[in-house]
Amino acid sequence: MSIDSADTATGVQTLPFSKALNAGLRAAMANDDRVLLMGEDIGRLGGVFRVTEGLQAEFGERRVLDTPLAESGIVGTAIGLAMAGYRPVCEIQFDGFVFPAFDQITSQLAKLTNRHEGRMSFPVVIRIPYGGHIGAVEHHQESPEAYFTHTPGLRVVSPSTPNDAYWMIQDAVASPDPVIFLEPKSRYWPKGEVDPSARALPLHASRVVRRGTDVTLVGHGAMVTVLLQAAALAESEGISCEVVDLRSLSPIDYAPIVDSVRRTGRMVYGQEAPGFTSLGSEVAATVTEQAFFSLEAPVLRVSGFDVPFPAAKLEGAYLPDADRILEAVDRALAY
Amino acid sequence: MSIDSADTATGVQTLPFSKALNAGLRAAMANDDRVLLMGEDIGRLGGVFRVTEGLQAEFGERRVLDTPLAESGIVGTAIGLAMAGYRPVCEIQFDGFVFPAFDQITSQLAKLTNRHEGRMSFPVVIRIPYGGHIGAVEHHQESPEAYFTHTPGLRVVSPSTPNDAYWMIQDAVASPDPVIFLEPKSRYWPKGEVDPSARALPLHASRVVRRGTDVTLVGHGAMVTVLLQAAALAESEGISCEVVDLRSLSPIDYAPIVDSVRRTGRMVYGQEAPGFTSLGSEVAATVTEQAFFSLEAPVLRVSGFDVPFPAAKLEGAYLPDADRILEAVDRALAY
Amino acid sequence: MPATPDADAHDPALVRVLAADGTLAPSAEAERYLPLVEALPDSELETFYRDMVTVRAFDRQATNLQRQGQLALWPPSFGQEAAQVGSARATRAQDHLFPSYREHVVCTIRGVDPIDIIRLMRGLTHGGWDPTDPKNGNTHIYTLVLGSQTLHASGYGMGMVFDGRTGTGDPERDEAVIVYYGDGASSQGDVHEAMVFAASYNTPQVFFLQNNHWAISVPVSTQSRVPLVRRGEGYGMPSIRVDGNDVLASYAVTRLALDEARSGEGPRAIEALTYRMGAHTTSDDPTKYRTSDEERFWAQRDPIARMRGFLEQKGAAASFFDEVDAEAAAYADDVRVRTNELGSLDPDSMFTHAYSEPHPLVEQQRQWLADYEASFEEGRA
Amino acid sequence: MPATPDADAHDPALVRVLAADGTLAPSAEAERYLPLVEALPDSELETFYRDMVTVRAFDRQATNLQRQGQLALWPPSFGQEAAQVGSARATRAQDHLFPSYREHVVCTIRGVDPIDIIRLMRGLTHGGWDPTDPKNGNTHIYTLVLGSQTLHASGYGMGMVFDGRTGTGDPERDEAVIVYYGDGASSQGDVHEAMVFAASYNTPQVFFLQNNHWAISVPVSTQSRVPLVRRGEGYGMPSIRVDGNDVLASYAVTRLALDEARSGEGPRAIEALTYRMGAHTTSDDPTKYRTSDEERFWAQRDPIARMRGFLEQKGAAASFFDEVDAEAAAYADDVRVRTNELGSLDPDSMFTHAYSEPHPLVEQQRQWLADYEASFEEGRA
Ligand SMILES: Cc1ncc(C[n+]2csc(CCOP(=O)(O)OP(=O)(O)O)c2C)c(N)n1
Ligand SMILES: Cc1ncc(C[n+]2csc(CCOP(=O)(O)OP(=O)(O)O)c2C)c(N)n1
Ligand SMILES: [Mg+2]
Ligand SMILES: [Mg+2]
Repeated sequence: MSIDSADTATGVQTLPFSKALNAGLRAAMANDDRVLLMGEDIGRLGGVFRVTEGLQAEFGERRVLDTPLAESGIVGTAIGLAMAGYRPVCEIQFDGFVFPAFDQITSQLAKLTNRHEGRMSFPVVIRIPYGGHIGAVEHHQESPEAYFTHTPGLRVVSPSTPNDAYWMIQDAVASPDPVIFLEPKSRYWPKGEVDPSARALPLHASRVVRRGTDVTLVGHGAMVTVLLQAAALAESEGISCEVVDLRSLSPIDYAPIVDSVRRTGRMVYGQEAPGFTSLGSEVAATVTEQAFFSLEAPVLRVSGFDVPFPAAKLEGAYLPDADRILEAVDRALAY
Repeated sequence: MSIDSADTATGVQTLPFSKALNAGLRAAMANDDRVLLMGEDIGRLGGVFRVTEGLQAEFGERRVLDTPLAESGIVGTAIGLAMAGYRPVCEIQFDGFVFPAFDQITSQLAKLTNRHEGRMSFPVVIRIPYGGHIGAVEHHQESPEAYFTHTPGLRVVSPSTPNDAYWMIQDAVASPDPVIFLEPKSRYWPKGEVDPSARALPLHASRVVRRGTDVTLVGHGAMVTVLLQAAALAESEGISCEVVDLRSLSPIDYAPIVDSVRRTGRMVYGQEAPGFTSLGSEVAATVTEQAFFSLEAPVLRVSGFDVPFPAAKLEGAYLPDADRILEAVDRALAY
Repeated sequence: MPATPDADAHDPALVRVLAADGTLAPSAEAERYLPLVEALPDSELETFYRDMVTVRAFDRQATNLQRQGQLALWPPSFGQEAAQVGSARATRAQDHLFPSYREHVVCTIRGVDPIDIIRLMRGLTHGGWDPTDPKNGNTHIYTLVLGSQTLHASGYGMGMVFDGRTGTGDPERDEAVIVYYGDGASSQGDVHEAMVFAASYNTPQVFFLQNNHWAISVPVSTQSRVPLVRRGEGYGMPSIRVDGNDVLASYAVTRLALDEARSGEGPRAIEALTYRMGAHTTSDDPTKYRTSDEERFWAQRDPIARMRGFLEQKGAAASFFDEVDAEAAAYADDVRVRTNELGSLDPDSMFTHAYSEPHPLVEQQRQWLADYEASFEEGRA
Repeated sequence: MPATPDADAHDPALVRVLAADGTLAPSAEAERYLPLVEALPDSELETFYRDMVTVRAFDRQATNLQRQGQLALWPPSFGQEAAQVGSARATRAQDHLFPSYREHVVCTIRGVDPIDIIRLMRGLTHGGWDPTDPKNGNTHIYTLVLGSQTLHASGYGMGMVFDGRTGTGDPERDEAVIVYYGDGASSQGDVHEAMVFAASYNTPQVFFLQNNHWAISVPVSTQSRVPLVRRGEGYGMPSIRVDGNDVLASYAVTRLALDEARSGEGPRAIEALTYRMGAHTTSDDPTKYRTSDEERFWAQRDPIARMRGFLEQKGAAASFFDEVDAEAAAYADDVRVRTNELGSLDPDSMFTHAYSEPHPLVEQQRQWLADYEASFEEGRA
C-alpha cells in the first residue's frame, strides 16, 4: 500500500483527481470484499490513466481483473457476477469504446432490476473516462452522457473535483442500482483537496459552486472549470454569475438550479456533448417549466457542435470555452 | 408482382401503411439496382410485419437477403456493401433489438462520411419498427429515437401515414447519408390514401396536419394519431388545437412549429419515449429559445414515464393517450 | 436453402443412444456415455417420459390460450422436449440455469410454476419468477435479446470460481452453470464473448445449443455451413454433438459435461440436434418457409414417441402411459384454470422496481399518475 | 500470465520457411508453400527487405516526432514488419485491404503516403487518405474501434460476390479482401459476426490476425488459452498459423489463401505469430507488464535480421544493405521534413463532411461559428 493512500489518512490531503479516485476505489474495496474491478489493462498496468494503479498488487488478481478485450463481455459478465453477489466496477477504457457494450447496458443492466421485480439488484458501476481537451485521436474525446441519462434504470453521475471523485465513487459502488460513472479525463491531473473524514454531499445532489446574481451557469464534469473561468471573466465586466455543478446527471437535483434561476432570471447551460437531444436540452426544458415566470430570457445552451467530434487540432474550436459561455451570457442579458 | 402494387398504378390508392411501405421499397428497388434489402426473416417470410412481402420473390435472393441473426453484423456488412457501391436498407426486427448494432451505427455508420472527409458516402437506411400499442413482450414496444437524434451524422425520420411511408422510404433510400427510418408499428395496419404520382413534401419537412389557434400539439409517428384525437376532443370543449407532425426527427424543420407557437402561445409535445433527455426535451428547449416572447406557458411534455417500458397489460397506463395530452393542454391554458 | 436434416441425422460424430423407434442402438460416439444411461433407475426413465408428455400438454394448452386471446404470444417448446428434459435432469440441485425464452420444459422441471411463464407471455410481467427462491431451482428468468444471457451465465460462472463454490472435487457440492441458446442466437457477438470469458476464467459452464434447425424463417445453414458444434473447439472447449431428440443421450452428455465442468476442467459446449415441430411463436406461419416433407421427416423422430418406444420395449405397461396422459391433461387443465383467474396489474407497479432505491423523478411521476387517476375517480364520483 | 513465446515458437503446425538466422529451413507445414517462395525473383526478395527496413525507419522517425510533440500519438509497427510486408505483397492490385490501426507497413506498400498516416496521428484528420483514389491501392482507412473493420470487410466481400467481381477463375482479375486485426481484437463480438457473415456469403476474404502477443498490457493467453488460429475452423474456414516474423512464409500463406479465396473457395483465416517489439503506443510503458527476457527472446527473432541473413546467405552484396539503409534514412527524413511543413486546420472544415448533403442545423452552426470568429477579428481591428 502506498504511503499517501487517502483512506488511511485522517486529515485533508491534496491529491490529483485520478489519485483521489484511486483512493476512493481502494476504500470501497477494503470496505466490502464483494467489490471487484474489471476492465482492459486495469490490473498490471493500472489502467491507461493509472486510476487503478497498485490495486491489483494490493487486492490480488481475483479482485482486479484484466479481462479479455470485449466491452459487451465486460458488462455482460459483470451482470452475471452481480447475480452471484458481487459488486463489479467496470472500466471502459475511453468514452468511444462503450458502444459495443450498449446492448448489455441498455437492454440488460438498466432493466434487470425491473425485470426481476426487485428480487435481485444490480450494483454495477461502469466507469467511463470522457470528454475532450486531451488532444487525442477519434473516439477518445467524446461525451456520451445523453445516451445513458435517457435510459431508465440507470443512475448517471460525474464528479468534477478530487473530493467528489473520492466520495462519489464510493457512493456509486455502494448504490444498489447500476451507476454510470463519468470521469472528466481532462480533470485527472489537476489537484484538489480531499477530505476523507466526511462526505460533503449525497451522490445525487447538485452543488452551487459560486454564488452570483445575474446569470446562472450550469454544467458538469470538466465544463464546471470552464463555467468558473467564464464567471471570473464576467465578474471583471461587472456581471455576477452563479455556477452550479450538476454532479448527478440522472436523476438531476433541480432544486438548487431552479432556486438560482428564480433569483437570476437567466441561465446558460454548458456541455461538451453535441447539443441536439442532449442533457442540456433536458435541463433547459425542465428549468423553463419550473421557473417559467422568473425567466427573463430563454435558457441558452452552449454545446459541442452537432457534428462528429473533430480531429484533435480542432478541439479548441469545437469545445465550448469561457468565451463561448460569455457570448451566451451576453445574449441572455440582452433579452 | 401483386396486382395491387402501388408503383405500377398511376392514380391514388388506399393502402395500409405496411403495404405502402412495401410499394415504396419496391419502387426504390426498381429504380436503382444497387438497392439491397437485408435483415432477419425479410426474404422468404417477408418480415414479421410483412413489410417486405413478395420482394425476394420479385428481386431475387441477391437483392433481398435473409441474413444471419446478428444486428451488428447486419449494419457492419451494410457499411461494407455501401463502400462497394450498394445502397443497403437494413431491417431491425424490433426496436429493442437495435442495441447490439449500436456501435456500428454510432461509431461507424454515423461517422464514416466524416472520417472519409466526404470521399465516400454511406447511403444506408436502417428501418426500425418502433413504439407501443401492440401489447407485446419486452423489447418490442420501445421508442429509441433519442439515441439516434443525439448522434451527429445520422438523419432520423418517421412517417405517420401511408402516403408518407411510401414517399419517405424512397427519399430515405435516395439520401446519400445514413437514415434511421422509424416505423410506428401500431400504424402498420390502418389504411390511408397513397398518391404515387407526386411526393407531397421533402423528407425533412414537418407538416401542420390540423389548424388551430389556442395550443400547438407536436409529435411524430403513432403519437400524431393521439394528438389528432386530443384535438378533436378539445374542440368539443371549445379549445382549438393546431397539430404538427414532425416527420423528420433529425434535422427538425422548426419553422412550422415556431410559426404555430408564435400564434398560439402554447405548446404540448407528445411522445411515447421516456421524457428525460428526449426528443421532446430538445423540441421544448429550442422552441422556447425561438419563440420566447410568444410563449404564454412553458412548453409542456407528455411522455412515457422514466421507467422501463412496462409489461404489456400496463401499456395503456404508460403510453400517453388523448386524455393525458388534454390534461397538459388544460395546464398550458391555465398559465 | 432449406434445412438438410438428413446430412445431420447421419453425422457419424453424433451421440445417440436410441433409434427413432426407441430401440437401444448406441452410436459409436455414445459408448463412453452408456454407463451413465445404464445407471438410470426405471423410475428416472419414467420421470423423463412423464416430463416430456406433461410439458407438451402444457405447451399445447398455452398455444390454445394464446389463440383464445389469453396470451400476447406463445413460443412453443413442441418437439424440443428431449433436449430440454435430458439436459435439465442432468443438472444437480446446486447448479444455475440460464434459459433463453423457449425453455419451458427446463424451467418447470427445475420447479418453476408454469403459471409464471404464462404470466410473462400474458403481458403481466417481464420476469415471472424469483431465481433466488429455492423453489425455482436456481433457474434464471428468460432473456429475449438473443444471446445476452450467455454472458450473464459466464459471469455467474466466474463468481462460482472466485468464491470456490466449484472445482473442489465433490460433485455433490461443486456448482456449475448451464446456459441455453439457439442456432440463430449462435451468430450473436455476445455468444462469442461469453465463450471467450468462459474459457479465459475456466468457468464450470456448459453452453447448451438447441439447434432446432430454424431461427424463425431462416435455416441453420445461413448461420453456419459447418456443424455449429465446431465453434466451441475454437475456444478450446471440448464440444459434443448429441441427438437432441434422444432424451437419454441428451441426459448423458449433459451430465458428463456438467460434472467435468464442475470438477474444474472448464467450460464445454453441446449442440443438441432437434427440431421446432411447431411454429416459431403463435404469430408465425411456418408454411411460408418450410416444406411438409421436412416436417414429416422430423415428426417421425418425435422425442416422445422415441422414449415411449424404449419404455415399451423395456416392458412398461400400457396403464403407465395412460396414467401419464391423464396426469398431463390435468396439469394442462390446471394451467388453463389458473390462467383464467389471473388478475390485472396496478399501474402504480410499473414504478416500483425501476430502481432498487427511491428515485426522485420516478417518485414524482408515480405521484402524478396516482393523482391523475384519482382525478378521474373524482370526476366519476 | 506472461506470453509464452517458446510454446508457440515450437508449434509443429506453424508454417515457417526461414530459421531465425535466415537459413532456409522450411517446417513440415511449409512444404506446400515452397513453390510460391521459390517463384519469387531476387528483385522481389530485395523489395521485401527494402520495405521492411524503410518502414521501420519511418516508424522510428514517427516515434521521435511524437516525442518531440509533433504527433498526438504513435502506435509503432516495430517488429511486425515481416507479417505486414509478406501479407501486403501477397495481395494483388485489385484486392481491397482493411487495416486496423497499426498497419503502417501494409498501407505504405499499397501506395499510401506515410504523411497521411502522420496527419491522422497528428490530429489533423480522422481519415487521412482516399481509398477510392487508385494511388492508394484500395487501402481503406484506419479503424480505431477494435474489430469493427472486420464487418466492413465482410460486407465489401459480399459486394464482390454479388457483383461477380470474384470467383470467375481468373486470378488476375478476381478480387479478394484482406482484413487485419489483432489478438486483443479477436475477442470482440464483431470479429465473430464478421466470420459468420463471411462464411455464410462465401466471401473472397482473408482474416489476417497479427498475434503480437499483447493487447496493450494483456497477454494473448487472456484472450485464448488455445491457439487463436483454431477460431477460424469453427466457421468452416481453412486456417493457417504462420511465423509472422518470416516474411517469406507470411507472403506465401497469404498469397495462397487470397488466391484460393478469390477463386471462389471462400474465406480463410491466418494467424501470424509476431511480436510488438516496441511500446503499444508512445503513451505506453511496457516495462510495467513484460520482462526483458521476453523482449530479448523476440529481439533474437527480429524479422529484418532474419531476411537479411537469408539474403546474405544468397550472396547479396554488403553495398545492397548500405543502399537500403541510406534510402530508408532519406525516406524517414522526408517524412520529418514534411511533418514540419504540415499546416493547421480551418475550423470551418469540421462542418463540411458531417453529412454528404446540406444539413440545416450544421449549416446554422457553421455560420454561427464563422460570425463568432469574425466578431473577434472585428474586435481586434
Ligand atoms: C438480438 C435479437 N434479435 C432479434 C430477435 C428477434 N427474434 C426472436 S426469436 C428469433 C429467432 C431465434 O432463433 P434461435 O436462436 O434459433 O432460437 P429458436 O427460436 O429456434 O428457439 C428472432 C430473430 C431477438 N429476440 N433478439
Ligand atoms: C472497442 C475498443 N476497445 C478498446 C480499445 C482501446 N485499445 C486500443 S488498442 C488496444 C489493444 C489492442 O490489442 P490488439 O488487438 O492485440 O492489437 P495490437 O495493439 O496488439 O496491435 C486497446 C484495448 C479500442 N481501440 N477499441
Ligand atoms: Mg432455432
Ligand atoms: Mg496484439
